[in-house]
Amino acid sequence: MNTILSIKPLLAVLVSLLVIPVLVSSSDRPNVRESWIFIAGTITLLIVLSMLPVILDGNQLALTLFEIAPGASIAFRVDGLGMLFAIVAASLYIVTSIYSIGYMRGLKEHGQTRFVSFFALAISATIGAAFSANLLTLYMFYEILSLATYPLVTHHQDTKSMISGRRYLIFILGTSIGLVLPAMIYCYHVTGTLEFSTAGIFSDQLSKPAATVLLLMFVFGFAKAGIMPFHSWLPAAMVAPTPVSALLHAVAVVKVGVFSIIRVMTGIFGVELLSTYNLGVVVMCIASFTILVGSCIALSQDELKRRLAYSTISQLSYIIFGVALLSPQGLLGGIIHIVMHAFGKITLFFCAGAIFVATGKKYVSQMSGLGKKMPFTFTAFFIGALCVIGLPPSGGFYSKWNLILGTLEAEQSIFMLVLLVSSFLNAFYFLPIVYKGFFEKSNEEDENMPVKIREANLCLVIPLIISAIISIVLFFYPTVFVNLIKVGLAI
Amino acid sequence: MNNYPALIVIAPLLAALFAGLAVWIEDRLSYYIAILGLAVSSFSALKVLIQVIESGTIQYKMAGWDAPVGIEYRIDLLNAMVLLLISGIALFNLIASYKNVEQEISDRKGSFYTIYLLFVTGLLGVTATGDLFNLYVLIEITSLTSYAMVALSDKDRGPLASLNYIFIGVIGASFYLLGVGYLYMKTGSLNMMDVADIIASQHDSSTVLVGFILCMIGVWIKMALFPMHVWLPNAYSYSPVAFSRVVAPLMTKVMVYVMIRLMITVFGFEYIFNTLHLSEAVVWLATIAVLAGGVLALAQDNLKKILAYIIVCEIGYMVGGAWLGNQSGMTGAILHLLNDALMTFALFLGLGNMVYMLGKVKLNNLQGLFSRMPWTMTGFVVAAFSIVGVPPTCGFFSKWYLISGAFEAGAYHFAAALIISSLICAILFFKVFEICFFQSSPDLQGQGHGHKFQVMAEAPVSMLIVSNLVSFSLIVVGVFSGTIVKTIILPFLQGI
Amino acid sequence: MKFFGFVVVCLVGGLLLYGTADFPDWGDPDSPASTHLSDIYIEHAFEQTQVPNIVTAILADYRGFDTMFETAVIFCAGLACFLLLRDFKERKERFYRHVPTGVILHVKNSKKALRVGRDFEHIDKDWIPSDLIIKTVCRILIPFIQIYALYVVAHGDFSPGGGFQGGVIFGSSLILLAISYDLKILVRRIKEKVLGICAAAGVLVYVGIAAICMPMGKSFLDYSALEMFVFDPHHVRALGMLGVEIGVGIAVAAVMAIIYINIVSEGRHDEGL
Amino acid sequence: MGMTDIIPLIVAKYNYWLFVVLMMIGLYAMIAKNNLIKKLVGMNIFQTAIILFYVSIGYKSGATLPIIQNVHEGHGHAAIHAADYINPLPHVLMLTAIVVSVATFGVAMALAVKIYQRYHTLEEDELRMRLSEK
Repeated sequence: MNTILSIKPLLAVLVSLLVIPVLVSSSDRPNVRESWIFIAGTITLLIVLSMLPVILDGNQLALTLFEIAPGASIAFRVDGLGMLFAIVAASLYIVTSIYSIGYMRGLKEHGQTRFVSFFALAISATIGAAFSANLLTLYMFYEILSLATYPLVTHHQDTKSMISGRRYLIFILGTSIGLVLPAMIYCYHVTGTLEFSTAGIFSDQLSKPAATVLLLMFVFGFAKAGIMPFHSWLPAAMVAPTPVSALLHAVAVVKVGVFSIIRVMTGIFGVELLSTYNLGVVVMCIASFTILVGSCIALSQDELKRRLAYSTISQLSYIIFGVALLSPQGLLGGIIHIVMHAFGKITLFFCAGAIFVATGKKYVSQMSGLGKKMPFTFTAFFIGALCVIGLPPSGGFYSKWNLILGTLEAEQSIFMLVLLVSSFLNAFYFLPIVYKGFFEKSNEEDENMPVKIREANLCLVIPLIISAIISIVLFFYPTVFVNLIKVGLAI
Repeated sequence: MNNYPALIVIAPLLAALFAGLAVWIEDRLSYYIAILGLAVSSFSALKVLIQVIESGTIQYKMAGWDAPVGIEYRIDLLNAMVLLLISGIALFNLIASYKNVEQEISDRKGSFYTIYLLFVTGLLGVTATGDLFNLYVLIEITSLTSYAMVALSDKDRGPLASLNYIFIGVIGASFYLLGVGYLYMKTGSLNMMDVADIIASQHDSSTVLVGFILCMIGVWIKMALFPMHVWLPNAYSYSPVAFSRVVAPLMTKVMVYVMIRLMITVFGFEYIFNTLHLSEAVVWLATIAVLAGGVLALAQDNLKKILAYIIVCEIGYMVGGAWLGNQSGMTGAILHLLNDALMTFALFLGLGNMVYMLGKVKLNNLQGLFSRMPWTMTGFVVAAFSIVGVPPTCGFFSKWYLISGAFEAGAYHFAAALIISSLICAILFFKVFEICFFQSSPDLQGQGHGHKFQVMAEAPVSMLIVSNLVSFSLIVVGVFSGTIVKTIILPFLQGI
Repeated sequence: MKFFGFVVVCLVGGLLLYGTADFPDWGDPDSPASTHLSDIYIEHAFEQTQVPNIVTAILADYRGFDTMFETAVIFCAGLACFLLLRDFKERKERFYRHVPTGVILHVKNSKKALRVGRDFEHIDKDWIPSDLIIKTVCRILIPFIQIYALYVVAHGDFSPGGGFQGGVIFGSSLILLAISYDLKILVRRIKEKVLGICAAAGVLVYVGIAAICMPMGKSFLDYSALEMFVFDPHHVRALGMLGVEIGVGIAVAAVMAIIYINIVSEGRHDEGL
Repeated sequence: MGMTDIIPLIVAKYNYWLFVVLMMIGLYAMIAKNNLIKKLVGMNIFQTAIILFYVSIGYKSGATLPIIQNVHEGHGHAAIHAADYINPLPHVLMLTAIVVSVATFGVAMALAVKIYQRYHTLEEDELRMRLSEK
């Protein structure tokens, strides 16, 4: 494995950062502005993809920017795991930017320049988190992401969004400053380094109780991952415009949280230390709890976006669950679920948004009969649902299959039950919507309405079709991502 | 002969006197004289810093007399850095202040600039000097000028706040003077290095102990360490904004510098940490200061007061860090001295812009500020995040060192206080931001569209450029804090 | 507050007393304070500076840098008083006295001061008839006091005295003028502008003399750099000190007057003690 | 400790004790008095105590004031004995301190005048009442 000095990771981060002044300066020409977003997104994706072959060959790209203290620097390092995450984020950024153009214009939202600027900043931070070489850098981008998404979450600037924004900040900032920061500095204090390495940074400085406390501080501290009881910001943040919910709260923000936990478990503690102290089980219990409770709550939600939010909470814990299995299959299944869930969930959010723009309906109970009027949207919804539930022919099946194999491999077959039960629950809260859409007759009052309901505009429909198609493609060709994980974790 | 060390202090003094003459001849000239004086001072400070980094400590003998007999300037890495900080901030503030001064004290501009320059002279002199008594005289110059300034702005409360400030300030300075007297009693000298050499053999003397305690209490009163902080919030919030922008970031920081200087150069770590065993108590005091400052800030409804209490809280950081008794803690304290000066300056620059445009800065005056003054708020937000400690702004990195110093010393309560205060600051600033972001100001609403179409009313460009430049420097200093530590702070700490 | 004050005072007193336990005896000629630097000054000051008054030598030369800032403090105080109190608004209420009869005219709300002829004089609100004896004695005394002030400044090298003392004496002569006559006389004799310029210029003399040494190739305040400006190079330090003392004297006298005038008239410069 | 020990102790230290007492009086007045002018007086006493302390340090028994005598006859330092003159340094320092305290006092008086102009009282409790009324 070679480490190659490269400026590309920095460029990938900078592109969407540097486009912000351009966006601001072209705020009165929406078309110019939006084409810049698109260009920035494409360039980011191209830069990310250009690094792919090198990474697949088992190399790493690295760049140290600033050394803050010995062993703690602001540095980038691209490995398989980071690459996987960056590809997901960058490709979905493009899709979402198209979608958000349609959505924001469709609803004539105010402050669009502010919206796209912070959106770009958030993407920049997400890519930065993906390419972080150490915990300090990761923490930095994590915090930037938290703050950059605040104006997105509270975009409507009304009382409701203020309250949600407050909750968002309290949970996200409170946990990261209150738990992660001391834990991180303690790690640094003990070991003198924060570099991620597959062997972990601790040799034998940590006793089991200390390691447990530290691990829990990290797991709960990265509250973006939505581990209960620090999950309630996520449903609250659904007041945001749907593209924000879609990209940030189904993909970027929450996945950064999960990604951070994965990094800490595999790069800071190391699989070996965790299995020696048997800490995987602890995390698994926490994750299982979140999986089951999240799914149950999702069942009872009538507002579509909230149902999706709770579904996200439980699906995120699948990823952590998989990593906590500490077996190769489990790790593979968990991490690849980042990809599968991202595409599946973003399809679902896109559909929710498209339905809202086209019909103004937010609640599941109102959606009877819509499927006939919006066939593309509801078909895509169906595919997205399959992907999240984990049924073939969608990418979700691949990850869940590996997770189940992982439980067997790690000899934790009791936990297999959790996965199965939860998958049933997933099916229960998604499939009825599809059923309603296609097979139930719409309510009387709707028929009386003079406005004819049809598909939303193209800017909304194309992205959701694309992401739905990718969800299916991933079932047949997950190889790239699998290889990236294998390269990244040396399994 | 290399006269730059003297020039750092003398240039603003000369400028002050010429500005004092200009008051009677042509009032407008005083501003340009002030700019010139501070520019020369900043340039000299930069020169000196480069020299010190390259070739080590500079000694400058005033009047040509050798050290213990005469007064010397002893400029090492620490005070070279602080000198540049002071003169730079003073210069930038002067540039930003032109309009504020025109608005607030247009009839007495010349006198204002004169006092301003004298104040800066005092700060620079305190920092540069290697003589204990000279330090006292210069502290008095800074105090006297700030008394005058505090009384100037607010007609109702200003004079009383200032008078109380005088009482407390005099007690503080007198304690310091007494402490120096006690030391003089046992050493017969006033030069810091000389005193340090002599008391090295008198560590068990009760006089030295009392002298030490008196000096520390004096300096703590002057820097407003809780519970000796009562004068600060009033004093800082009633002075004209052009002045509070320089007094708030610098005055307390210079006093922290004096404390560190006394601890390191005069008394020595050996005496403070191994002979006295006071450090635990002081770290507890600092912990309480950090928490109390934050909690008191929460109770305020005026932005100026909020910022003033945040200063009280930040002082706890530095005192605690310096007294942890390990290298990380001291590094953190020194780095935070630099960072906090910049952060506070950036915050007060934003505040100055708001005061200029709004007049009052009670919290409910700030409605809709994000749409009215987006550039000001950009700078302000960055500075606020720096106070909270969000990387990559500089506030995070000094906090980093402070917390790891606290872990090293086993002072977990101090680490906890730092983290809690970060959270409190986050709450504080988001309280402000929520008002600025969600509420629309009643008088500036557009045509029936509510907050969505508010008129932009930004501060003048000169102020905006400075405030955004300083805020940007927070990030630059943040990412280069490793370099600063490596080239300035660590060599300084290892040199002693 | 009283109890709190008592506790604080006792604590501080206790601390200070504890510190005295280790003091050398009062007047002990062998105490560190009386031997370390003190001996150097006493033994070498005259030889090095040609000034027999060691206090002056230290004040204006060895520690001349302190003294410079001390003068700046004075200047600062004067400026602060001016800045805080000076009020350029004219008072609308005026009093005039008909000198031959002693009748007092009270004018309310007049925009401009009336022009007064020979028979009328402009007086203060709390006017008391000035005593002829006091006026006369002061008129005779004031010039002598001022000459004495100059002597104290000039003779500071040889006897107790110097710029501060001389300046204070000079300033008090001005105050005496204001007390014995009234404030307006003083303000009319010496314009505010003159006082202001003197205060700044006095300090400037000090700093200027000190600063000239730098381009002459010596360090700041090193009077020996001034050799080429004086007739008597042997006494160059003494002359340098005299120069700065004069500066100090000017500044102190002017600031004394500024503070006095502003405080007694509450900044209006019209009436007061 | 017998009587014989105490008297020399008093003789040796009474100046310093006196300064402490004076300082305590001044400090108490500054903290506890209600009238601002009284506080200012307390401040002056406080500062004077410090001056007393410094000047006490400078005293040397059997020595005179530090002006070299007979300079014109005896040139050179051979004629000068350090023991003959008291320590000049504290006097210099106190000249500075006096000036500083006078300057501070001047500014404080100016403030008191301003406060009186505004509120027609210098009693602190009344001032506080007036301020809280607003």
